[in-house]
Amino acid sequence: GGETATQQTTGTEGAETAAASDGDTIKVGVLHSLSGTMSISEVSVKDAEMLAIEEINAAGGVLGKQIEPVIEDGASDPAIFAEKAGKLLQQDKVAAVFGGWTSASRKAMLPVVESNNGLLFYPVQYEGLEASPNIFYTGATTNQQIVPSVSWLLENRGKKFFLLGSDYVFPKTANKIITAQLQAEGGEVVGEEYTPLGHTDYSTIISKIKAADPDVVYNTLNGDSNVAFFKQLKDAGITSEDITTLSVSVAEEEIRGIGADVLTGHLAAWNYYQTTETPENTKFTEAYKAKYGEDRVTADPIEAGYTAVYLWKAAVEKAGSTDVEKVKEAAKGIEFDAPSGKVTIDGDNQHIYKTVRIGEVQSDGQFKELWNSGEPVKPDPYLETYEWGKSLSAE
Amino acid sequence: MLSLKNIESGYGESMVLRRVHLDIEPGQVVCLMGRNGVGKSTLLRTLMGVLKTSQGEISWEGTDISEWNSAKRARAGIGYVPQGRDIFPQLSVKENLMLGLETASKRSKVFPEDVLAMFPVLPTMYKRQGGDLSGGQQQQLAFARALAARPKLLLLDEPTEGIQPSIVDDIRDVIIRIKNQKDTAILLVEQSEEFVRSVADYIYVMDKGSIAMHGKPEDLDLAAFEHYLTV
Amino acid sequence: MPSPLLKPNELHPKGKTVLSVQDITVSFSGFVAVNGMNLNLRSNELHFLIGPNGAGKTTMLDVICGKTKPVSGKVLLPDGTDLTRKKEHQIARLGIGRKFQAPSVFGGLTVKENLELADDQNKGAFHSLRGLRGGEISHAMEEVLTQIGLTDRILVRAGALSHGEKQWLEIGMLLLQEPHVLLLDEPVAGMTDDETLKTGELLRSIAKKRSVVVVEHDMEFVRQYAEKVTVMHEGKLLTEGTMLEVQQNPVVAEVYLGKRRKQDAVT
Amino acid sequence: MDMFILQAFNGLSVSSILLLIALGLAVTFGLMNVINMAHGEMIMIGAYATFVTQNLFISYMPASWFNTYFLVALPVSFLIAAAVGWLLEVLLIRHLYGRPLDSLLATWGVGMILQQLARTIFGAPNVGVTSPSWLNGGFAVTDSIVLPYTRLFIILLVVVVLLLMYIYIYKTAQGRRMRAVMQNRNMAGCLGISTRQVDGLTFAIGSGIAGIAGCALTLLGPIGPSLGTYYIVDAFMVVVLGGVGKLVGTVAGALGIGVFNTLFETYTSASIGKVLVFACIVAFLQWKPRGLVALRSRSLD
Amino acid sequence: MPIVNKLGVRGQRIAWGIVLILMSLAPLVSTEFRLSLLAKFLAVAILAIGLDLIWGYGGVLSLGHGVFFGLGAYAMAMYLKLQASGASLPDFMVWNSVEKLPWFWEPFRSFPIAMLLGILLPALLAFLLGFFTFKNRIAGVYFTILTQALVMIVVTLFVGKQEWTGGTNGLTGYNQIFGMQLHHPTTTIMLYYVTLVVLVLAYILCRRIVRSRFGQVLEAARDGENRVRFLGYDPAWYKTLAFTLSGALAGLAGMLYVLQVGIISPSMMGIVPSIEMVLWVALGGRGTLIGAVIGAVILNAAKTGISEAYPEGWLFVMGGLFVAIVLFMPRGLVGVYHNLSRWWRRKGGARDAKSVVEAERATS
Ligand SMILES: Nc1ncnc2c1ncn2[C@@H]1O[C@H](COP(=O)(O)OP(=O)(O)OP(=O)(O)O)[C@@H](O)[C@H]1O
Ligand SMILES: Nc1ncnc2c1ncn2[C@@H]1O[C@H](COP(=O)(O)OP(=O)(O)OP(=O)(O)O)[C@@H](O)[C@H]1O
Ligand SMILES: NC(N)=O
Ligand SMILES: [Mg+2]
Ligand SMILES: [Mg+2]
Repeated sequence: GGETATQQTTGTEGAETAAASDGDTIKVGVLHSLSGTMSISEVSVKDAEMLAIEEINAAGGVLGKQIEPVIEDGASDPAIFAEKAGKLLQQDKVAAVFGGWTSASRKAMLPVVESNNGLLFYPVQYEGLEASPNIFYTGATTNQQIVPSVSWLLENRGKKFFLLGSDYVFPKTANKIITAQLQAEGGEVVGEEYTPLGHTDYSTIISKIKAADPDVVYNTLNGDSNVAFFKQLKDAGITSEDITTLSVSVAEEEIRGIGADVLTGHLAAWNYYQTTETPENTKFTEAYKAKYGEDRVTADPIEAGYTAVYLWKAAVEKAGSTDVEKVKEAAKGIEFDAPSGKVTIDGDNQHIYKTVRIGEVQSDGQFKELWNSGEPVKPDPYLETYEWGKSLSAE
Repeated sequence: MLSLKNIESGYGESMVLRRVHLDIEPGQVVCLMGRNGVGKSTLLRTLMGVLKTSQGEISWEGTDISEWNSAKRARAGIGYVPQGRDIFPQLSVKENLMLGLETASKRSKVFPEDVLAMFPVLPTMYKRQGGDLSGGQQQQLAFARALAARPKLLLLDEPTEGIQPSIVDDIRDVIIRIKNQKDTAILLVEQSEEFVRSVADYIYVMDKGSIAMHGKPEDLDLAAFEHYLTV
Repeated sequence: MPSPLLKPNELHPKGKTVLSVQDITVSFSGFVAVNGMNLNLRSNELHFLIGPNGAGKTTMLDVICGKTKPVSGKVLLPDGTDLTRKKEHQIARLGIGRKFQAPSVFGGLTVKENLELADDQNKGAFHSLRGLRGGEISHAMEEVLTQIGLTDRILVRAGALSHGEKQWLEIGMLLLQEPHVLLLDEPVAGMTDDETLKTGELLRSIAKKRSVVVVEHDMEFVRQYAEKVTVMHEGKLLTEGTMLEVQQNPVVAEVYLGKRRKQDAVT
Repeated sequence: MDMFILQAFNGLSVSSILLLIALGLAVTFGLMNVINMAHGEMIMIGAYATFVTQNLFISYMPASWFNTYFLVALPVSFLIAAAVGWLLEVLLIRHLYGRPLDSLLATWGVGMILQQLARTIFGAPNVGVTSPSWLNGGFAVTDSIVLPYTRLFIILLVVVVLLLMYIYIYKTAQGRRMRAVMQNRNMAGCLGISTRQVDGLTFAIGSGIAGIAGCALTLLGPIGPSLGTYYIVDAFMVVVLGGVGKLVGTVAGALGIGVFNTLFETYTSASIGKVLVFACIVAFLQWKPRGLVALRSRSLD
Repeated sequence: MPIVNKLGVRGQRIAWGIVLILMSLAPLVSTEFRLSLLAKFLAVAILAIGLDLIWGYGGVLSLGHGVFFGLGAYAMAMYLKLQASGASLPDFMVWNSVEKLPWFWEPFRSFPIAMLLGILLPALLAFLLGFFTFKNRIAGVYFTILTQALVMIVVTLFVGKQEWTGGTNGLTGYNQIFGMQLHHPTTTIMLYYVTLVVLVLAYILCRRIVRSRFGQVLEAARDGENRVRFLGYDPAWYKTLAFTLSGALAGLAGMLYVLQVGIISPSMMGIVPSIEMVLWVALGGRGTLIGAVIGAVILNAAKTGISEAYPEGWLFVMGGLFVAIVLFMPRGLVGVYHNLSRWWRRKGGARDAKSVVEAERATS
């Protein structure tokens, strides 16, 4: 079972700490897609989580115990995420699970985590409208990424928005929010298109964009489709000077796969870039590259995964126990100096305060920060603080 | 030229041929007779390498070829017209014929005129798909295809099956002509006694997977012969 | 060895028409395989259809049993049903049985199962759910098995039979089907002379109760058993009559029988 | 009018890509009857081969030569994919002729292994290939109509590959041998054709063409371990809709799907367009049960 | 194992009895988690039986069974979701600004109706698809591609119509059935038994069918569809019926699956899972019902086990497994069993062909 994997991992990756972990360890689950289409994104997050675990173990562990990660593969399939989450919680009795990427995987794990009263740390920006008592959300919710970026675009780039996204939950919800916000703030939607997951031909969409002549393409496409979209956008002769695109799912990892030359000048909204200037980030980036190779890059979800492990550690130590209720109680208001800057767990909804950043892709594939929110933004998954947001989540 | 010693072969676990001995001399027309299901076709398939021998030796011009695959045997000069014809259904008639030249000396690109002359319908159907031909047309096609490479030994499995009488006569003439030219030997499976007697130099009769009797047509014991061919 | 039962000049209809083929034309992407063919089949008749390779005999049978749809023409039953408008299984249920030129039995099923398929009288899908397979061998089946000489091979996979055995099995299946009209495409191809004789007798006895159309190239066989012979050539009716009459037709000799046969016939 | 020209071009362009990914399959599946579920992975191999070639150029060639890497990558991806295909045939497929459904099972397994192998060697994330600069930009028909050079290049590439394949399969002795072996392996052997050699070569060629497709796709789309999964269904659709076993059918299938896809997508959305295309395929097959260009056969079944 | 065969048909019955008893004792020895996994495998085995009916016996390869499975699963999930939502709208509908429950959701408030629809909807879809395609004589890969097209259509629609279906997230977030917690140990055990019983019933039903004349015609049509027509059968009806039943069983399997797993999403009805379903049958041994069951259970167990043991390299192992099975056991696990028992018989003295055939039938 999972034990074998654990021994392998601690044996190879954490050799120096292995001796100390005998007998007295705390198990945690690491559950990401290591195979299937989502592995493209999730493997790196897993790597970051493993790095954090290794660092913590090297520094003496949690409550004096070594962390013993149990790795499982969610195989890009929500049902498997549910199954493996159940296995980790029931069979391995892990103290917490770090995992998931797609909203589908999170939604699949949610009832399992709740009914087993476990803990899940979910590291990816998502569409909000959720706050499970058993989940900690370390990625951005909509008011920490989408909402501020739309405001910024309205101010700086223009009023006419073309909304392009993959045909699934996050983009659709995001675009609903954007539409409501644009209506309230004086913008205009000139086109809205969705493409099936894995779509690879954008010639028709690009023709439609050209015909609509927007100021901004707000891009919520999923990983792989981005490659096709941007390559073909460039081939069609459309540069960032002609039309601004702002993406919320294109980070440093994706840029490598698309090619920096194709993306130069295009925008993204995140809470973290590899170039974010904090001492913690310097340390994190160096450690990540040292462990996984100089050519690897860090990115927002990678950082969020890394941060999640440290937040859990802080909460456990404050609680003095891995008991879920105690950890949840202790977690409220915990602060941590993450690579992305200071983050704080919001006791109300178990999301975290994050700094919002808009960046522009440079020719080296890194981001130049154009704007940031100055201070961490309080998470508001239900957009209750926005007048126009009320209608979206109204029951 | 060809000599089978103690051959055993069959399909998977069921052995059809048992202890088969058979010899063919160059230029000779050897006929193989026997009731339905005694293993005549199986013997020809074994000879051609479509079926593996589980025991025994197939000696071809002094070499044991029992381990060779069909292609190698074909290149060594054995031609084959199977029962059921095995035309390539989606290849044109012309292409089917050209495939007969695979083993021809220096891969000649032209189909021999004299062979075509034996089957005058074929050139009129060059463009049609082999599989569309009528049964008899296919049989002629298969025959012509096998003759093209001028094999040293020709294995014919009921070549007159489904052929109109006038062409059966033509085929008989062809066999006799080949026989007279003396450079191609023929192993012929044929059910018509009359036909066999008109062409055979030597006759083998099979029963239950073995050779039951053999001899020159004129030497065969008629009573025994009839016995093995009646039901 | 002419059969004593054959009355050479008997061309007179033995019964009423059971099937009439009218002006059938078949074309395959431009190639006309059958060209305005007519054929009248009477009850209890052993009717031979001969002609050169590629004359369109098989295609003709294909039209009757519904495998090929003609461009024009009709195939009529006495009650006026036009078979060209029916599907294959409907035609079969109307009592037309067909044996193919290349043996076509169900290779994956045993001999017994093959026969059972033919034996079953109600062929509806729902009805078949009720019956169990692998039942006892029916009396009719036993009889047929003896006739086709496969009694001791009932549990053999039909795919493992020899060419000739498959021919027999297929004939056996047809017998069990008890059709009114039997269409046989070269039933004795690949049989020994003796087996051919046996088949001929079998056909003759079958024809006592129904009509049989046989396509054949074995002239000895035709001579022996034919009551009526229809000759096709290039998709058309060439001539019709007894074997003797047909043999003497110079065109038949020219395009079909060949010189030697012609000499045979004359002598 | 502009819109029409653009859509016509888009339709042609989508068709050319569909055709490119399907051509290899038209050989391994259409001709050889191997349900090759690893076809997508052969495309992936071609794409990675292009990536490696690019990197080798960056590392070992003068920078001014960089733009030629793509011309080298085309034959390289063909050869590498062909070599892998050949190996696959020799080690596995060879034992499965006449068992098409088993080949589905086995090649599915091979696909899994190849995907995971790519993940192990190149990492899970996508890798980037920079298009050569001579493919940047486009041919401006009018101000508003710019036909991207990459698209034009792919159309040209497809035409060339198709032509070569056509000549090889239908006009050469080797092609004739190949078709003979695929239709009746035993008989082909009895005529003196070395079936093993032909099998290996044919599968290698089919795989190699998939490799070329992979190379071309680096210009347009993602290059990652799951690359093949995006194209495999489309490739089968094209071959089957066109009519298995006929090269013209594959061309027709690609054109049909490509043009209709573009049309539907223009007037509805990408998702609905996709649904409509597949619905049309379902409806179309009802009408032509053997695909656009049916392989006629007289045989009973 | 071969010993069983030596015991003859009666011995085999006894052996199956023992297996069944062992299966019913599983809850005593297994952890809750493992038991629910096993139940999940048994649930999908029901689908495998149906798939084998149409593929193994009918020779019709469907790569679209994910859809039928999904329809059943969604039917059950809709019921559970409505139960969980009580008087209010299901949560995802709220997020998608749906104001009122769509009319086609209404029937799923009732458990019996939901259950009926979970079987009838996939059966109906299978019937319609089968009826037209088989009547039009679409066969072989053309049919297979058609089923793939069906998958693409249904999945794209389910993903796209997020406000009605939950989109990619699927339907999840329900914990109760009849007031019992789905994850409660007692519920797990009960669901396990329900699944086991349904599986056994499905098996018996299909066994009866393949041993009827219907099964015989179906098999004959697989070998020679046209030939069957000339015997007076209309193979289209036979195939349509088999396909319909197959779809119904897939729906049934989907319903039970949702109860075990607690989620259904479009990714479980897509192309890949549909292909995997075929692999179960192929592995177990196509054309033998028990093979389908064994294949489904073993392959799923292997997937779970191997991915737990080698989360990062399990695809190598699984892929290798497929290749090895095809190369070394062409007729699946059941084929291996037959070979072994034949070998055993030859060692233990010759038997007549009849008993061989009967023994093989008995295990099919
Ligand atoms: N593919 C096969 N698999 C298993 N057994 C077979 C196969 N083909 C033929 N047989 C068996 O081998 C035996 C010999 O068959 P073969 O075809 O050689 O007979 P034959 O003498 O040519 O008969 P015929 O005159 O009918 O053509 C038969 O009993 C047949 O049942
Ligand atoms: N599907 C088809 N496509 C094209 N041509 C065909 C097709 N079927 C038959 N033909 C042609 O039609 C003609 C008649 O064929 P048919 O099989 O009916 O002849 P036949 O009289 O049965 O000959 P044989 O005695 O050789 O069996 C032949 O020339 C044949 O090539
Ligand atoms: N949560 C997302 N990005 O799917
Ligand atoms: Mg024979
Ligand atoms: Mg004929």
